[in-house]
Amino acid sequence: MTTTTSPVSYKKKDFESGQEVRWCPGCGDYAILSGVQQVFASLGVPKEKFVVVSGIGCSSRFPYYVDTYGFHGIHGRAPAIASGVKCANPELDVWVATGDGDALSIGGNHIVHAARRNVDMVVLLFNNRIYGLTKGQYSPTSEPGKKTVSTPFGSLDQPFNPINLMLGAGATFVARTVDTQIPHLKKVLAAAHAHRGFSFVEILQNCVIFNNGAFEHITSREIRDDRQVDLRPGQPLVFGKELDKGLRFQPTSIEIVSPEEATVWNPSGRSGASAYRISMGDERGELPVPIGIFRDVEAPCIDREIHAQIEAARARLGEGTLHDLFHSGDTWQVGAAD
Amino acid sequence: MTTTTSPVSYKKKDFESGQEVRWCPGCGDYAILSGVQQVFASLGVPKEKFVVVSGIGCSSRFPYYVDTYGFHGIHGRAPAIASGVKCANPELDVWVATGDGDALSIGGNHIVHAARRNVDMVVLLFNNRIYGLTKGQYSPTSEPGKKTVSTPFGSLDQPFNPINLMLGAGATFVARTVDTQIPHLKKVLAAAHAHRGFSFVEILQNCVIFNNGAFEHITSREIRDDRQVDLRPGQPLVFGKELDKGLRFQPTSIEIVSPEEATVWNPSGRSGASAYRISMGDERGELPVPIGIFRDVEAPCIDREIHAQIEAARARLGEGTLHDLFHSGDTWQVGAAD
Amino acid sequence: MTPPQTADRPKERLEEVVIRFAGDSGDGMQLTGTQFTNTSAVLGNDLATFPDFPAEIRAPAGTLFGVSGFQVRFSARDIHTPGDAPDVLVAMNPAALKVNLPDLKPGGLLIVNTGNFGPKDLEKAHYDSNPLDDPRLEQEYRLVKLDLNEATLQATKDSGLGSKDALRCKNLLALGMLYWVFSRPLSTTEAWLEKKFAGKPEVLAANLAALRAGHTIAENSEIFQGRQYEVAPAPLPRGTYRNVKGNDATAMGLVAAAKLSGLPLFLGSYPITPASDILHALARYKNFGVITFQAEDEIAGICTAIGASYSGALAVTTTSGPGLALKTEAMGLAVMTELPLVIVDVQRGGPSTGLPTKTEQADLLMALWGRHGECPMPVLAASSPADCFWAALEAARIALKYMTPVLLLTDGYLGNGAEPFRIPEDGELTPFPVRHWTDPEDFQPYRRDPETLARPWAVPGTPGLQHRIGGLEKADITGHVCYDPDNHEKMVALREAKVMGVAREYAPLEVFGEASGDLLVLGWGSTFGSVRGAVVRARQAGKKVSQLHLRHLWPLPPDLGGILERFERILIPEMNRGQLARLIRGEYLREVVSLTKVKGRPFTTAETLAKIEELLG
Amino acid sequence: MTPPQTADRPKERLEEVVIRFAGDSGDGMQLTGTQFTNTSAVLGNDLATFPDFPAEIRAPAGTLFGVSGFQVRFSARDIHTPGDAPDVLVAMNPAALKVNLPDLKPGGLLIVNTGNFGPKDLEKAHYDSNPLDDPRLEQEYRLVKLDLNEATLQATKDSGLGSKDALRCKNLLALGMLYWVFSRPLSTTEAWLEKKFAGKPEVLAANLAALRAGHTIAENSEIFQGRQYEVAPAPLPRGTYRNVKGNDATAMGLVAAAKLSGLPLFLGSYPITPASDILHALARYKNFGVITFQAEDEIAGICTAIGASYSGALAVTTTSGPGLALKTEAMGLAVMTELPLVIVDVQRGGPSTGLPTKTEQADLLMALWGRHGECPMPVLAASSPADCFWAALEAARIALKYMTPVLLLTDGYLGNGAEPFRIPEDGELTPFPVRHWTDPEDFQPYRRDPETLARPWAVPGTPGLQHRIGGLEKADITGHVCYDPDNHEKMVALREAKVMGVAREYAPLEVFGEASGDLLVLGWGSTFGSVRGAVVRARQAGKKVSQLHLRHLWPLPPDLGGILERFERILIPEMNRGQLARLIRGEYLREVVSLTKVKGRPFTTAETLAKIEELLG
Ligand SMILES: Cc1ncc(C[n+]2csc(CCOP(=O)(O)OP(=O)(O)O)c2C)c(N)n1
Ligand SMILES: Cc1ncc(C[n+]2csc(CCOP(=O)(O)OP(=O)(O)O)c2C)c(N)n1
Ligand code: SF4
Ligand code: SF4
Ligand SMILES: [Mg+2]
Ligand SMILES: [Mg+2]
Repeated sequence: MTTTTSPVSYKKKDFESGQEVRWCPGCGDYAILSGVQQVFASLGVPKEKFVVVSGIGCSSRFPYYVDTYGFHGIHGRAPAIASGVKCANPELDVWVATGDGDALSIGGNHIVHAARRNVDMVVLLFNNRIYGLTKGQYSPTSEPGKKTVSTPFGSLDQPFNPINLMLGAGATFVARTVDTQIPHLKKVLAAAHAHRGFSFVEILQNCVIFNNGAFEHITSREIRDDRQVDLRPGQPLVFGKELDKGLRFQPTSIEIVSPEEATVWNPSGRSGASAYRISMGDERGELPVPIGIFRDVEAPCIDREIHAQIEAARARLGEGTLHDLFHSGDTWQVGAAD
Repeated sequence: MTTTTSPVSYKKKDFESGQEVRWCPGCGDYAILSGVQQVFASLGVPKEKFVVVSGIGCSSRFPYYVDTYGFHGIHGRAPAIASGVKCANPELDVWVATGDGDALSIGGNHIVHAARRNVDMVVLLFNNRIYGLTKGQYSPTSEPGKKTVSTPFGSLDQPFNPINLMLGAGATFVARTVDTQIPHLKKVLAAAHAHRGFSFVEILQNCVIFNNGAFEHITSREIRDDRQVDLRPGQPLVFGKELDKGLRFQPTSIEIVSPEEATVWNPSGRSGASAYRISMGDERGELPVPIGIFRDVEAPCIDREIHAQIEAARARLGEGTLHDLFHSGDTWQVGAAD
Repeated sequence: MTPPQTADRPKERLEEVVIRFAGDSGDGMQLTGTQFTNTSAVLGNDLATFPDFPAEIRAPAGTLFGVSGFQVRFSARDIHTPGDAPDVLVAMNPAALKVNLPDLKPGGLLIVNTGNFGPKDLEKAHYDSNPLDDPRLEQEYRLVKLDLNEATLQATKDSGLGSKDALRCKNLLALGMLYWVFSRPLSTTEAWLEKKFAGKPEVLAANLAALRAGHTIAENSEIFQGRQYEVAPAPLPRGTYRNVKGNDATAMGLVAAAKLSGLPLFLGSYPITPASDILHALARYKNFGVITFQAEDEIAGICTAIGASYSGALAVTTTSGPGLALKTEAMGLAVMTELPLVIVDVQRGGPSTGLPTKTEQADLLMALWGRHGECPMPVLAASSPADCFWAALEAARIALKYMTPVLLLTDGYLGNGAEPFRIPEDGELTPFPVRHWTDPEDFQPYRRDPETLARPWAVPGTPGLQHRIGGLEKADITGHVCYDPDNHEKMVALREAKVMGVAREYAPLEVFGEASGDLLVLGWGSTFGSVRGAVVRARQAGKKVSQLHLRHLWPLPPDLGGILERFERILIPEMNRGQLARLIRGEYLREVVSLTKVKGRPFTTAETLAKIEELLG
Repeated sequence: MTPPQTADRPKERLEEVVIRFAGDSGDGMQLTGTQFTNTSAVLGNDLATFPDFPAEIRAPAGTLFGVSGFQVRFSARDIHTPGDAPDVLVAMNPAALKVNLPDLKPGGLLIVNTGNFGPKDLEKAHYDSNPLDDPRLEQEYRLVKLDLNEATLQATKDSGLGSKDALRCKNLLALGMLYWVFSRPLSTTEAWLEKKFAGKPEVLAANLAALRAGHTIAENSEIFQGRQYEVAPAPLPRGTYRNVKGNDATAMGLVAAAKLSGLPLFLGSYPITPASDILHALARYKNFGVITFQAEDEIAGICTAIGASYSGALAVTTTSGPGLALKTEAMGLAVMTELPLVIVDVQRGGPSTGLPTKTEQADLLMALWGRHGECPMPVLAASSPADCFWAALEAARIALKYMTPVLLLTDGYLGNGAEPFRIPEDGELTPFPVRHWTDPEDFQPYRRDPETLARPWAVPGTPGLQHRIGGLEKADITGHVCYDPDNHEKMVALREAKVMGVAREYAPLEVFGEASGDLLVLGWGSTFGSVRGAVVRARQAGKKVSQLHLRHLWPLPPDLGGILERFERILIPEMNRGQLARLIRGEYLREVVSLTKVKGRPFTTAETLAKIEELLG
């Protein structure tokens, strides 16, 4: 996403709204908030241009805490509200904060359509694999068998992989980062913002109350270097504490190889097929979990196109006036003509 | 999808409801109807076990014409209604008839969730890339720039690729066929039925009135052998009038090769990554369009699992009685004890 | 039209005529009717039209359910409906005859295309024998039998068109005949054909030939016994007129509101019959700066509109019953965030999918109360196709002035029907420029205008006004999230007071007829025309009956209660089971007589008149 | 509880006591309250409880918005509400004190945990100085100050638990104290702790130690001046009782209906506060054959239920306001397809997201009229937590008998509140076995039972009954798609007649008090208890006031009109802006006095009583 305004310099605290933050102590949302505020301050966008739109959920409280324009919408509809905000005024810098329930359960349709249309916005999916605000029901990203208040005998659903769902929907920018890895989060969000079009960022987020440690096996300090591979555009796919391992694409699989043999990551291939493949991982779960940038391709953004089409019509037909409006069909006179 | 009843033998006409068919003369829906009736007759399933559920659209009139149980629902909700039908009674043989607007526009969320949950049903997506019933607005599968009543200056949306969307959602069976290629259609539908779980079949369908010839470039008799490749499980990816060309998977691309060098198609890899790749095609549009079976993997079906979970609970706790219901918490007596 | 008993060369003058064109969906009846209408409009007749087409896109040819009809009434007087029963019926095939003949006035002119009366055609229309052979037909009607197919093929044989394509012109031939019968020029239709088929010279030639042949046949053959009619121009208020369909008028009203307010227009919508035409119409106004966003569903339709409203646009969402149901939750969000928004519901037959192509007025109570929580919203209704323009303009003006969603009710009958629209003259429309809030000095997003109770509209991009809104209860003034019990009660009351305040600016109600009397016929929406017709006739018969028609359904006009008191009885005709009647009873504790009709069809004047006569004895 | 002026050793007998526990969300106040309730229940008191927790999951410790409260009223009489003002307040920190002190009765017992009154705690509660230093506190209340933290650490020091974990037991210590004060045994709570912490011996030991220490401290120290109270068992109808929350009672009613009808229960639902607990409760009844389907949204929730109903299950969908709004369209489908379905709306504060954790009754008109087209449906309401059981059972019975969706209204106050529920005795519940249609002989899907007008329920899988249903208008008898105008009117009337017919079987209304008089207090839903309390007191004061409470909101009971006529005036208290009042006015043309409260909180008995007194002078 890009805006056409002149750079301004801000500090993180310029993006603090002063509202009392009401998440549970220890919630991953705090770190994400802080990361986003830092990123906002760094972008050189005048703060009045930011609009943060959300749905309903713990994560959807986000807009209240950022000193920008904000719209706390209704459950699941943030991508639609944001599409309206952006299409009406493409000069705005539109961000969506949403949860795994908000975005992928009730709001699943709006997010895939916003992606398909390539509405220029950044979507932050706070994925804690649980419904936080409504006190702990399983979500569309919860692991099968999960016992929750609504599934005391274990859930029977297969979860979505949000990355694959968004790739399947044609999202032009797809990435993943982690609440506790703030430098990575900031890097990914900056790239998402730099992308012109729909940018989807899944953020693995810990819910201390209802799903504590859901991502420990990927994100805990001790193991994360071995369990994560950062997809860095133009860089080889290497991982491990000593960056001593690499990934190489084979025709129908991915192998673990030495760093030298690793495939160089290209998120800009039109098809997104490699992104899909690496996101699916392998059947035995041996491959590390990818974070970073899965896909980043250029495509027309509907918000700009709408206005371009209007401008083209105006250029061709002239700005429509009330007179044109009324006289576009056959007319006739009653009484003396004027 | 499988049912546990004994085979019965039927003729196509056993599945004709006798209702006057109200599609436009020449509509592709007629051929699909006939194909489905033939398939139904061939499956050996007692006809009272079939339930055909639909939404709203020309295609969603489908249930009226098939002499089975039928439910013409509301716009976009057929997968949800069908999920209820099937989960309440897994013995039923549930089919969904839906259009590109019904399934992918208003109903997009329900279809991805039914796929994710792997509800055992066959979904027939009549993709004519247009809203037929409401007289010709563009749909989420219409090509960009399309001029329709609602987009007189050309549409600005990017379309969904339904196959990729369903792969991204985790559908366990994904296929494509064509209204005018009835033998292929029947083969694909039989496979979809044989698959235990959620089966998605995109059917390219011609709307003579509002989008005539939308698939000519893929399906017209003269060119179709060169423009289509049939994905046949366990068979090499060959195409062309003389089956003189093949496709081979490379690490990050697909090449046209000789038939001998062609990759053998395996739709049963867990990840679905090859299906995704071949569905995306290449950037220059040189690869033929795949039809046939993209994906076919086994996974637990929620409808059966629900009942298994209930049975397990009954086995463990005994069938709950009214007495159990009332006495599951602390109780106390008022007045003389009985 | 009651044709005189003797055939006479001089043209007979008629006050008004109702013609119904009926044929297969593929026979071009809608087009034929529209051409007749436009030609008559230019002659200065008052007009009203009503198309009635099947739910199927192209129902199989010749079937009963595939019959497509178009009724036009043109008059030398001021009229308000397309007429109850046609004077003239054009039946292109047996099915069209069967479906429409019961409506034709006794003695009416019946033009039948005998070319389509083969055994197969008769069978498809479930006729056991050829109805044309029944002598009663000729006794009861003025029957004109002609093989239009043959005549068309003859007329077009030099056009270069194949016979299948040439046959398509038979509707033009019928049209040409009627032009002669009713003394209308061919020029309007000729000009239209020339524009439409500019790139297809053979099609153009064939159509022109058929049109002219029809005229010639009528003039020269004896089929009409030389009887020709005239309908003089109507004494309409002076001005420039055009013909408009209700849905197009709604679209024009919205564009006019955008122009008058100085805001861009944003439509977020999802296609649904019979509302889609508003989307189609607005999509053509690109050079007026109109944004049309065809959303993934109705929820996204209204949510994108809410987003656009937040961004500062004049935001609109259009739909019909099932879609309105889906928008319910988001309408609550618009109420809570106090953003301007126009919601148009083109009502159709319900419940559920119901009768999707038919008309009804059964969404009124839903419009008033169909939202969770205390969620008030002004509700307006349009009363005729042309009035849709004014109603839409008014809805937008209220939304912008009071920072509130406004619901506008029209229906399928209004949306698809057409009538002349007097084009507002320069200066007749008062601009109401909207200025977004820009002053950061002590800005508070929920500090209200003391008069209108509207909150300031501060749009993203405005420096210094960053603020957050949403669906949770808002603290008075600051707009912060607030769970305080007293604040909630206060905000509920404030939102209510704001909406109720809209009524202060209504013009006084105008009763048609005396201000008191035996009976007041109270109506809303599309019943206007049939009620007016009935009241006029009852008054001519000396009854003390008046008419009052409501534009504003909520809040109700402050002077309504007083008017009701001045009548002995109140009759409320509605195309539902008595929804306005329920509202009036509850509001004024006043007994009313409810006349209901739920047939997917508008009231006829005769039906309303019969009830008036029954009540007044 | 008004404690006597002198301290006395013998236990004082009290009629009833209201205790409110208040602390941080993490302080375990809900648990403490529930334990006190259960213990009192077993003693045979009548009971009512009301929890009041913050919208936040774990609001930051010590903040005002993070205060969680639980009020329990236990009585030697028959009671109907958790009481207006508490006799006893337990405040675990300054924020809890600040939020709740205004409600405490003058002279009430105030127990404060001084261990949490450090400068930081005071600051978070926005106290400038320590309120405990204010001498008025001791003058106005019976103040008991104790450092519960310290006492808990002391009591648990041998448990083996670290001090952080041990401190968590301070609520048990408070509970132990109250058990002594109100002469309750520890055994119920001890048994519960033993079960709950079976696998965690250290936690168990600490909790038991804290509980017992509280009891000992109260007994041995002088903080309560040795004053101990007793509340005798209430003279409830004899039987076996259990304590139930309204939402759990709703779930039980639905399971009972499934058992009594012989059908499997299917719930399609999407979580939403305050309705989610019904989903949670039903999810636990797996061995009762209950299917719970957590759908992707509310629309899928109801649509899966409709599908399951088509398959032959007793289908249910549960939600709260915003979710009900989303279900609107599909409710129309259920009406058109005439399938049985129970829709439960646990109302909360609106509009929009509103006050999601607070209570309100503002969805009534939406329940009645909030659907497009003419779309009638029986609407019922529950009047107390235990009554949710009976109301749910009745809703299911009507749905199955009449083949219709039925809407059941409860609210957050009922859903979260609890009271004793008398367990129906064997034979008290009459089975109503449902048999699906199986006879293929001349089967017609829309041929109705002549008495109930219900259509046959033929479910997929039944040989020979293949048929198609859907949302388009149905032909009478055959159920084919039908656009015929007269058929539409007939079917609209039939659907209406079927629903109106439900009223025939209502039991006669029971007026509490005389059958005529100066004032009738007419209510619905959760206002029952506060109205009953007020009416009882007004009658004791000699007023001619009676109470009538409606279970059936649509169709209205046939004898209602007659009852209304027998009273001079009608007072309708509602937690909305007068929705039942509007219905009654419109239906009976009867002036009514509306008492409204929209604060997210139930009426107090005092508020209703004040209005009664105002009206009766
Ligand atoms: C229409 C509607 N349905 C349901 C709800 C209740 N609800 C609020 S948030 C939520 C899910 C929250 O989960 P998620 O989106 O993952 O956010 P989190 O709280 O985990 O951050 C639900 C079901 C609602 N507010 N509105
Ligand atoms: C809630 C609702 N919204 C809109 C409609 C109108 N509608 C009916 S079918 C349809 C789209 C049809 O397109 P598709 O699903 O592609 O089916 P097709 O007619 O092309 O077979 C629409 C918009 C409706 N019936 N209900
Ligand atoms: S419930 Fe979970 S997601 Fe919500 S604020 Fe608490 S820790 Fe965060
Ligand atoms: S409009 Fe198109 S899709 Fe619909 S019936 Fe006609 S040809 Fe078929
Ligand atoms: Mg979540
Ligand atoms: Mg389509």
